[in-house]
Amino acid sequence: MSEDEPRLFGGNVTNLSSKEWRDHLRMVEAILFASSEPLSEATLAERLPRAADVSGLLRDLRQAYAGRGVNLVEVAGGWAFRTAEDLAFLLTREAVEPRKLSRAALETLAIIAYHQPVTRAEIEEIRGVSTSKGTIDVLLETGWIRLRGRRRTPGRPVTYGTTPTFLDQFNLQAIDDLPGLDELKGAGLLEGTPPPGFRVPVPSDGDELSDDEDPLGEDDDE
Amino acid sequence: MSEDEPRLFGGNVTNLSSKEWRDHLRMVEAILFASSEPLSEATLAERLPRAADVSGLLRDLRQAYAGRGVNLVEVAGGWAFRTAEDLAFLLTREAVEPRKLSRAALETLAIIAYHQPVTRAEIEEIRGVSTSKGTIDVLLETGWIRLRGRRRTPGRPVTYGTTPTFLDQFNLQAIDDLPGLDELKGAGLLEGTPPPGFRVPVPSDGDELSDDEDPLGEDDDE
Amino acid sequence: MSEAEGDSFEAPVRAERTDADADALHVDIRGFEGPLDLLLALARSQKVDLTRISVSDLAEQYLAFIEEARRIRLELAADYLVMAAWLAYLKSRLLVPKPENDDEPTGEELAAELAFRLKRLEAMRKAAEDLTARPQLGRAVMARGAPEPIGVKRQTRWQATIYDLLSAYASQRQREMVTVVRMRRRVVWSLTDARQALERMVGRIVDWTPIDQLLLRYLSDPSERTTVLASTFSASLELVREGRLELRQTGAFAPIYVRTKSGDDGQE
Repeated sequence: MSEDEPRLFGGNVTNLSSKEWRDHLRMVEAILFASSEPLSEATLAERLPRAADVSGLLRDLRQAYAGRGVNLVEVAGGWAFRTAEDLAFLLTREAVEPRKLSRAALETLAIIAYHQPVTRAEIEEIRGVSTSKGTIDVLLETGWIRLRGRRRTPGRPVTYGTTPTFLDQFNLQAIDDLPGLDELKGAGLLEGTPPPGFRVPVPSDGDELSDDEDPLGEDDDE
Repeated sequence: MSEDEPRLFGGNVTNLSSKEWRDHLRMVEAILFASSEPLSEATLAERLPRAADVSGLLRDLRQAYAGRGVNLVEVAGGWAFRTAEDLAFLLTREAVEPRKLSRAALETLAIIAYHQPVTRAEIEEIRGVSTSKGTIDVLLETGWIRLRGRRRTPGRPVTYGTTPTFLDQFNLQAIDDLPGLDELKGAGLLEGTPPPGFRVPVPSDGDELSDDEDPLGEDDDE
Repeated sequence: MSEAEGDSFEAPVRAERTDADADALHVDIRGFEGPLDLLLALARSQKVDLTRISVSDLAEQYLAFIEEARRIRLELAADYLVMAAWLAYLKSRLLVPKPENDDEPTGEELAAELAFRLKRLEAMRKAAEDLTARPQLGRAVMARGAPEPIGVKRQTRWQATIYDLLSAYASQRQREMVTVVRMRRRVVWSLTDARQALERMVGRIVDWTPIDQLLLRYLSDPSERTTVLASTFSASLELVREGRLELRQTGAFAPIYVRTKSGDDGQE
């Protein structure tokens, strides 16, 4: 590449001189640009040459795109290109009609997010009202929540949790990125009643079931 | 933007110093990124501040992305980001789908392994049921069996045998490593007293045709 | 209880106690999602931090609200009445000092629990707001509008283990073995068998006896009937030839009678 051509990436990017590094950067850029969904480092690693330093490449790429119209962001446990937040006003044409969720549905979503894994009975206890089946259905339809397993208690109720799509939608890197999570935890508000301290829940959207969850049966499609 | 931050775009981009130009570049970049279809200069102009020099911005942006993993290209109907052509291979993924052989296929495979060279009619005689062409096709697809030759009998039926890949798959050094009658009984796979004349053949998968086999013709691709 | 499903995110118009009509409760529970929601609205009207609300006052307000609703014959869902009963109980517990040896929670504990639940509900409402205020995908930030799909080259990897292979082979050869064994078990009465059976009886058949009656015990299985009869008949002919049995048949297909040859001393 001659000196006259534009330099690929910004000034303080490491290893700019290395052709291999540049090649790898191009590859990461191409793969991430092509996907509309976040890709994990592991997924990227699978598709890059074995020698590629994925973390380092991502760091460089993020820096190269910082301040640009499109940014490389860490979201939902992976990496994705997203338009810069300050340019949202330009993109109203691309904006999707926000899903109209009832207040009940949004509240239920928040409870599932912060208290997961959580059963319907627990949601109802928190809201102080019974949950119509439609609320959970609507949330399942958004793809933001999922059935996780079954609580190992009488009746073996289904437990709910959030999905990676939820993280992507709300621009969260991971579930412990939820706004105000630490304060809520500190205030003991994520603990069951009564007695407080009976369980110390930290929301977990991981696939591993918790100690008191069983896997869903084959026939669970509630 | 301080001098320490990475420069937004490559060296020979015009008007790099102008904040307004940079802002416009960011806008074009974001709009094109988010658009589901190529955008014409006219459409872009509509969505950009009135003062924006769309042609100049597009030229700069194209240059900035030249040589990168993603390029700004002019396609039918306007401008769009596209993966660099030389990186198209990154966007194909080989999905390996593990599949289990059907019971019928396994039985047929086992008979071919033990009784090779064996014709379809002979397989059917041993299995006591007819063997569909599909079963043989699936086995040929696995690469574990092959057409060996033709039996020197009326109708000149094709004879089947196993391949070296078969040995690899089942971790056998040689085909006669397949267990014989006593070993099958010892492993508890066969029970009871074998009737007179019952035997488990010692298989052989050599390339040399047996006395009653003819080589396959040129046109055999059954 | 319905949740006013289909409401947009905008909170429904709800009963509020304003300072202006502090004493004139505007009774309308349509906007509320259950008693806890109503309590939270009442608590907010105390205009103090939820941690410092007077649960006793709150209970009072709630009960007054319910009383008013009843007075104007407003239909109340059972939940509201259950909560009213519970709050009345709570009030009584708060007034009465805790008796000794009482396992029931104290009024203070009950009040604390109620306050906790109100705080938690409020916190979750705030969390829902915080969530929706985040820069959401498709609104504040956009993903690539024309993602370039990853072409998938599908490739099937066939799976089978040596165990699969051997058990498939063995079980099918096993069928062959079972078939053969079954044929052996299907009784084919040999001549020897028939002769032995007849010999056991010879000497005891004084009168003409139908041969099939003799063989009754061997004819329990209908599938064996033919072979038994055929073999027995052959064997009986042999014994006749040896002068140990007599056979008689009155006509074709008529019953065959057999008896020990008279005057025979049983010696060959």
